[in-house]
Amino acid sequence: MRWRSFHQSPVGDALGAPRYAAIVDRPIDVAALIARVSDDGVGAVSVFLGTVRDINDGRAVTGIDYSAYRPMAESEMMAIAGEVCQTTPGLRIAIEHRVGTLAVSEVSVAIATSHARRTPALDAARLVIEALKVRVPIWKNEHYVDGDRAWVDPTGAQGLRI
Amino acid sequence: MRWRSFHQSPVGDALGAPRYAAIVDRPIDVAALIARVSDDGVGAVSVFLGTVRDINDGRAVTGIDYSAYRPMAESEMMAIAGEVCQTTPGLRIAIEHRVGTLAVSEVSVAIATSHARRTPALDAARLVIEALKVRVPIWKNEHYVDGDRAWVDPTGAQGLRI
Amino acid sequence: MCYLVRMGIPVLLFASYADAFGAPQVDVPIAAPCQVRALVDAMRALPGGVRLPSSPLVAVNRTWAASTTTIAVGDEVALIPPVAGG
Amino acid sequence: MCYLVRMGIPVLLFASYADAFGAPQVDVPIAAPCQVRALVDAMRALPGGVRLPSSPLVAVNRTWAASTTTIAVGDEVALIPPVAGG
Repeated sequence: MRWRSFHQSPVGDALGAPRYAAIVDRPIDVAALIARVSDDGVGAVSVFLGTVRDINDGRAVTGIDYSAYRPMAESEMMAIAGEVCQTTPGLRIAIEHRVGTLAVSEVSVAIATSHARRTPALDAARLVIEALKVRVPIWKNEHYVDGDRAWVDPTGAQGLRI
Repeated sequence: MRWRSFHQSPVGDALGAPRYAAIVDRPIDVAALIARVSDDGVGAVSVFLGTVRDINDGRAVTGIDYSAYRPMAESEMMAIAGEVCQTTPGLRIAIEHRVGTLAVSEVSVAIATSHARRTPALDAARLVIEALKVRVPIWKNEHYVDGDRAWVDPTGAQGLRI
Repeated sequence: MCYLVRMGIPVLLFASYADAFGAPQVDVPIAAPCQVRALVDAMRALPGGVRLPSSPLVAVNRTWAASTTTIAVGDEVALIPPVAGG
Repeated sequence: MCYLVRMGIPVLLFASYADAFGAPQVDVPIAAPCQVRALVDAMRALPGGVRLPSSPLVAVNRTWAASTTTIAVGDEVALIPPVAGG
């Protein structure tokens, strides 16, 4: 039996980097998230939005139910923000992930990063979304046009045995 | 005498990729720009914002006057959008750059890119801002706390002889 | 008075795992302290447990755990299906 | 009636170059057609022209031009200071 191990980071580290992470059950306010990373010293803001698409793996999707192990999802997102903040001084990071039933084109996740310079801001947004997708306990149940529903398993190999 | 040459691209190419570029003299509406790249087939949106920072090269900045060679700036931004769209089918790109006097923390440029998948969207936003900074005819005149003003020359070597 | 004595380790279930076990939580008949791998093995004997993959992810106190992590009495334990956020 | 006969090539100026020449546009005393490099050399003789860098960027009809690009009568010509957008 093989087990995956995950790098653990101090959530309440001494760095004091401005960071925020939350699971929300209402539409994400992107402007408010951007405001969380704004500052007079900021010269670049990078925002990543994940949205529900109408087609996945060739099947027509009508919506997605997102669910989360909420307290762990929030602490993992804060940990990711903390780890990424430690890569470059001056980074600010804010993350919100929505749960509940989302329609096509609705925003499921929003990540806002900022820095005095553009490269750290751009790099940080990418690092956060890549980490979020592998280590934050959030799941999606896709609804298809034909009425079928399925849990999405990006790993392919680790899902339930039929 | 050395001359720089720039890759030219067809602005009105046959690709028909959804792209938009404009110089504006009012605050940039980021939500409206995001809406321009939204679509039911979109799974990822990347947004880059440039903002006026309070310190540049160690000097306290109170604001920046942005000016542009407007028709060429717009056609160059459209050309950049077209070239980046050609790197990956399905990309959508919208760009606005503001001109006029901006205060600290105001948004000077906004780039929104989208795609079914996150990596093309993230890559595209970075490609656009990097290209914009080297080939779109826009200038900034920084205002400093001490009352001084200066044209910003990122190239260092190509500015006016004193 | 009536005392409900919990005879095992409560384990939180989510998404496809909650579907497999038919509940958002199961009490696994094993005594704490024990290792994560022993808990998972005990879960395989429960109704629905045969559907678990060979190496399900486990969190203890909201932190990713290894197979050798020790579960103490009172720990919050969760079995984590493949994540799909974003 | 009065005709204003323009005796050269009008060149648009921006930012620091407009400051150097003291105007947003100058008429450069050279006849079209001519090459971009000849236009720039002619501009060095104008008031403020000595402040131009060794290889200023030039756009012809809103497109980046090379030193050997030919400027025709009626072309829109602009001298482009180091750009600083973003």
